Amino acid sequence: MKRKETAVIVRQESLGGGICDMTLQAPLTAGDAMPGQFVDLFVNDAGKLLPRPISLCGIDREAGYLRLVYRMQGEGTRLLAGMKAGEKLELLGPLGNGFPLSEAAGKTVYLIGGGIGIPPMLETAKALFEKQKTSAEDAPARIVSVLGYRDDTFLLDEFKQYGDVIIATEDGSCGTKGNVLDAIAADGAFPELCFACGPKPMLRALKNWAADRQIPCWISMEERMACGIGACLACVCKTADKDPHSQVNNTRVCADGPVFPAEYLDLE
Amino acid sequence: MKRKETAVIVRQESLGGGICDMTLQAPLTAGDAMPGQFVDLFVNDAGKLLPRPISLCGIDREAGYLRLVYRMQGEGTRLLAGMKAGEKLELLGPLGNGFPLSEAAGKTVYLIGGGIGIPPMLETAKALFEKQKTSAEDAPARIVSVLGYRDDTFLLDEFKQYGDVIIATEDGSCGTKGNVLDAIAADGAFPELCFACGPKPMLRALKNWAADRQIPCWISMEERMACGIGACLACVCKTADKDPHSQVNNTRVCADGPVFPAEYLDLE
Amino acid sequence: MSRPDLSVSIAGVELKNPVMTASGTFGSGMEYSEFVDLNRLGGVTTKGVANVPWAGNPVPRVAEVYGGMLNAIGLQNPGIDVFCQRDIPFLRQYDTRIMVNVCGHTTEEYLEVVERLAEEPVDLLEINISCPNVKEGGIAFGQDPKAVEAITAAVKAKAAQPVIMKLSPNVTDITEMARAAEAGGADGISLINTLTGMKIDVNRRTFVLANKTGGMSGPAIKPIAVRMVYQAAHAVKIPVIGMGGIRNAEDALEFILAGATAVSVGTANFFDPYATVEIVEGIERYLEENHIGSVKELIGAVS
Amino acid sequence: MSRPDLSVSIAGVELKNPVMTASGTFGSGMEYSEFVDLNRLGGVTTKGVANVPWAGNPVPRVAEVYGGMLNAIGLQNPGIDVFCQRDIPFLRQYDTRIMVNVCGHTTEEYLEVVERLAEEPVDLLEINISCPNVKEGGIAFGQDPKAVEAITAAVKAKAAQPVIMKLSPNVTDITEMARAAEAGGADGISLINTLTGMKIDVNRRTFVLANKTGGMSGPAIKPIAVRMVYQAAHAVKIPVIGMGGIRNAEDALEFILAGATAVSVGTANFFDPYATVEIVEGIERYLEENHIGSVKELIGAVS
Ligand SMILES: Cc1cc2nc3c(=O)[nH]c(=O)nc-3n(C[C@H](O)[C@H](O)[C@H](O)COP(=O)(O)OP(=O)(O)OC[C@H]3O[C@@H](n4cnc5c(N)ncnc54)[C@H](O)[C@@H]3O)c2cc1C
Ligand SMILES: Cc1cc2nc3c(=O)[nH]c(=O)nc-3n(C[C@H](O)[C@H](O)[C@H](O)COP(=O)(O)OP(=O)(O)OC[C@H]3O[C@@H](n4cnc5c(N)ncnc54)[C@H](O)[C@@H]3O)c2cc1C
Ligand SMILES: Cc1cc2nc3c(=O)[nH]c(=O)nc-3n(C[C@H](O)[C@H](O)[C@H](O)COP(=O)(O)O)c2cc1C
Ligand SMILES: Cc1cc2nc3c(=O)[nH]c(=O)nc-3n(C[C@H](O)[C@H](O)[C@H](O)COP(=O)(O)O)c2cc1C
Ligand code: FES
Ligand code: FES
Repeated sequence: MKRKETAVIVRQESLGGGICDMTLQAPLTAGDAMPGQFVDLFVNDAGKLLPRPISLCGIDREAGYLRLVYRMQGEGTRLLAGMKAGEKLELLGPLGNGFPLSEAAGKTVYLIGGGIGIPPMLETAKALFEKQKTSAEDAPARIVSVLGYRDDTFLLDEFKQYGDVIIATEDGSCGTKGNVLDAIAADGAFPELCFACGPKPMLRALKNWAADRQIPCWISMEERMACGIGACLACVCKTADKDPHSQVNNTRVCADGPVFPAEYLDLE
Repeated sequence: MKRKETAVIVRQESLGGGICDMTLQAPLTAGDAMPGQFVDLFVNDAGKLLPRPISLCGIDREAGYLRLVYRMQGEGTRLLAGMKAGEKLELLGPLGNGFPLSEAAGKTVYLIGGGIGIPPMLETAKALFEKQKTSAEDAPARIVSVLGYRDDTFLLDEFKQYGDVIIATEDGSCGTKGNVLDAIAADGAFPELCFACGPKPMLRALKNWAADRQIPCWISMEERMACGIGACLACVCKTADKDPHSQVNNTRVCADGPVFPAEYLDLE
Repeated sequence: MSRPDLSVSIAGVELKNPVMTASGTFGSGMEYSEFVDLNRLGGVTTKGVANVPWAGNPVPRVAEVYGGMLNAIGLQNPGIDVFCQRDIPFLRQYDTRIMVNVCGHTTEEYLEVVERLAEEPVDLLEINISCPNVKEGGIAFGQDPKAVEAITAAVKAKAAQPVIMKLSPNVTDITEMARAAEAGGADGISLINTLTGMKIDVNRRTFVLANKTGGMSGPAIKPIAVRMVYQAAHAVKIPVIGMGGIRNAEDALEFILAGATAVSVGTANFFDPYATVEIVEGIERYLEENHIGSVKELIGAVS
Repeated sequence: MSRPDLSVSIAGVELKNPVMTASGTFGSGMEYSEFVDLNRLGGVTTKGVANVPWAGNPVPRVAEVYGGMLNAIGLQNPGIDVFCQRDIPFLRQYDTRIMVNVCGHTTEEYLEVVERLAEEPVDLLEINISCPNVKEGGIAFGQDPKAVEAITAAVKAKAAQPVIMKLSPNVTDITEMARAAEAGGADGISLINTLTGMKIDVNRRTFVLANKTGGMSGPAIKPIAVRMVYQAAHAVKIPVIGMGGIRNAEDALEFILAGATAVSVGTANFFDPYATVEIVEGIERYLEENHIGSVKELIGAVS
């Protein structure tokens, strides 16, 4: 169930490169959250009323914790970055649909993250790994995380706990020099399913790459939001065909996504 | 010199009846401040941009402290009341002219405060008492504080350190039942000079009372403000004659006051 | 003391309380029904609906501004057919009034929707005349008193439900528009729609919105809205629905005291999805604390 | 790299930088000279001055609103005689441009002030046409394009200095007013003046301002101001001075990118008396960081 909850900051640290790692105590939201979903954070500034949507990088249902890894982008995220353990903030969540984990049953699944699209893939990797560990019926056969960075890596060691990792960096400082598709090509193997989050050019290239190879691919989108729950029609992205809710070639990222089958979207 | 200064809250406590007693560390402002002056407080809320003018109830130039005693009136003062020692807030000051202490040289001076007009009279009493103690040339002969409360008293014991005290309460729970003029009448003695701060009806009655008796009287006014320094003409009060700055029968409370000779004003 | 009476009446339609939702901010209620009990609301105003589906504007469609937001959704809507099949039956499950917001590029498009709604179980029609009037070169209907009167009369001639004309605040004299709506036969007016604004990203040196301009809403616009509601309420005899920046009961009461019979809550839903019901409760508390028997006593009480 | 060039030119008058003060928020500079070095400013715009002293409105004259304020000072001013004796000599001590804001109830009153200023060492005249036009029943001059053109032409015929017409935002179409000013011969326009607003105290059930309505200013109005500056700058060839809610260099740059040649800082002075000079410094830093040689390159650069 979606709700507004007052969260308490448990921990906040910097991962370098303007990226922050924040853990919140928000037991109700954590209790219902799934990988690939996001929360709307409200900053404590009467001048800034719109929410900041941030994906879930970690969910600890037992402790009631949510982990968010975010980049200082504008004033709102900078204010968030300045907050300390013990301080409170309001959030709305969990929002959106999340990745369809069961699609990975028995398959080699590639979790592809680019830049600040990497964090949501961590909880996805963890959840899929839990399925393997507990021999769940819908456990994937193999989990490969494909991570594309500009230069400095982050969260890398944690991904290694949950399967294999392939790395690309734009500057070649780690792994393959280039983007995530370059890294996959260099590795030589192929997925049977992709879950991905990252910048639009990466998603567009991945969609075409996967379509050529007939690999099912789910991608997580990003758009400016207001309500976060599907009421205002701010956050639409274009669809290849008519969307049943909107009756036009538009779908709501917040409510119908953020995760969509790649072929459902028009990314051109 | 007026300036904007970032103050740190040193202490904040409740005096009961919705009245708060806050001490700020603001050494630059404290260093220049005089009794009867005020500061503009800015609340940490982007929705509330105008300053809250609050009189100086205490000035400790050595420690760099300012003491403010204020009533929770609306949202801004309620936000201030919720702040704790160690938190920061911005202020502008010292503002206004203050009481002309030297006018009291050799005289019996009555310091008349009504309600939330009482706090500025405390620093005034203290400053005049210091003059007596140090046998300053312009020390007053006698200091009498006349304090009018609705019911519960506050700051009373502190006033007693600086001279005689006459009390009025509306409900008769302490001192004379009635207003400050009733209490003066009951006491029987008369001042040679009055300094006063309080609600407009009290000031109006006092002005007429003092005029009838030809007692010089200085009163401190209150009005809605924006700039606090005389530039915007928000905070005017009516004057009996043409004001030299404005060229009309209006004077600026923030810059030309808040303290005026009673006869200068038109309080009807 | 008995509980205060919160009910008000708009053009003969009784609302259990004066709190409605603002068009375009509440969908057709479905999404917010997870947060608030729609039965508690005086009414739900739906997103603007046209005769056919509209795709709306390119993204970004929203931008944050100090104390509010800009939107340029572009009236995306699924068209009246799907709306009647899906949204009206959903809302009719609840004991609340339904006001359908109607948009169009031409008088004919408005009329098609209004006629289609004549058979439907909706309570009020709200005619959004801030849409670009394509026949008049894209100027909104709502910025010309003659156009306001003409479209009001045309809609009234076909409408089965009371007609509320939703006025644009981007005008020199709101009373002229209010009177034009009244002259055209409107049963009520609602205001304000959004104020046209713009935001530029100085680092990227571009407009933040794909549409360049957008409609400003939220707490920042409230003083302008209260002023216009006050002026309009004094200019006409028909009831006024007030909106613009309402986020709590005090704000709602400000509009009612200025002359609004009912109020709509818009942007506040985005940062407080419980706002509508909290406002209903806050108004009730205010009436109790001030020993006022009926909210009707407050309508236009400050003048 | 050499320091960027901050200078701009308004109607042949060179300003050392594009940052001015907004009329009515800075007195004649005297009070703020305790906080900022007036030599650092592109120009100082004085409080509106009339032919004779005006007493202004009763108090309360200001009210706080979300992200801004309302004012109904009522153009209190000491009259042109005292102004010329006291305020101009004070300002002339500084190396900054002086723009005198002029108000009046009738064309004749405006002209009296303008003629009186012809002999004075002031650089620019700003004609505030938001004053109530007593001959036309109190409607402001600035809300009727014919009146805007007529008063502009009348002032131009008598003025010794370049004439900047200050436009009211309370209009349907700001471009109509901008073009009317240009047609009347204005050397420039400045906008926006305040938006008419209202605040009601729900507990006391009264208007907060003695005047009922007041002009809204501050950060909350910025998006509307940027939009109008953009529209006006595209409608006329004369330079535009932009204002409305500017509180930092980013805000100022937004106006410049939208088409303003210079900007004025108003309400921000009240909560940050150092704002003007900080904005000058911020613009300089922006130019340096973005390797832009002159602020003139940014004027209207987003379109
Ligand atoms: C579903 C979703 C998940 C996201 N997950 C993450 C994440 O895990 N980590 C992360 O670092 N970022 C994430 N983002 C992007 C993040 O929301 C923005 O970086 C953030 O809102 C910027 O806020 P700001 O106040 O710093 O920027 P400002 O530019 O000052 O924000 C102004 C307004 O624009 C909105 N905005 C600005 N940039 C974006 C953007 N890229 N996407 C959506 N809204 C934006 C803000 O929310 C705010 O309403 C996500 C976005 C979406 C839509
Ligand atoms: C020179 C001067 C000295 C003052 N000294 C004291 C003092 O020592 N102790 C004390 O308790 N109060 C004092 N006041 C009154 C105090 O300024 C107000 O109570 C306070 O500003 C209310 O703010 P708020 O946010 O709680 O109320 P709100 O009503 O929410 O404030 C809204 C706006 O109105 C202004 N405002 C509201 N009431 C007043 C008022 N009575 N006078 C001036 N502005 C007002 C606020 O500053 C703010 O800008 C003084 C006022 C002046 C002018
Ligand atoms: C995202 C969004 C979409 C809107 N869509 C419509 C609409 O379809 N029809 C309409 O008449 N008004 C629409 N409005 C205007 C609102 O109904 C309301 O008049 C305005 O937002 C002011 O109220 P607020 O400040 O409470 O939001 C929309 C407003 C927003 C913010
Ligand atoms: C207290 C106050 C007084 C003002 N007086 C005048 C005036 O005398 N003449 C004028 O043209 N504009 C006057 N204005 C309008 C400002 O010059 C400016 O146009 C407006 O406030 C918008 O800018 P801001 O948001 O930066 O304040 C006044 C504004 C305020 C707040
Ligand atoms: S943000 Fe409102 S529909 Fe997605
Ligand atoms: S508050 Fe501006 S002149 Fe007094």
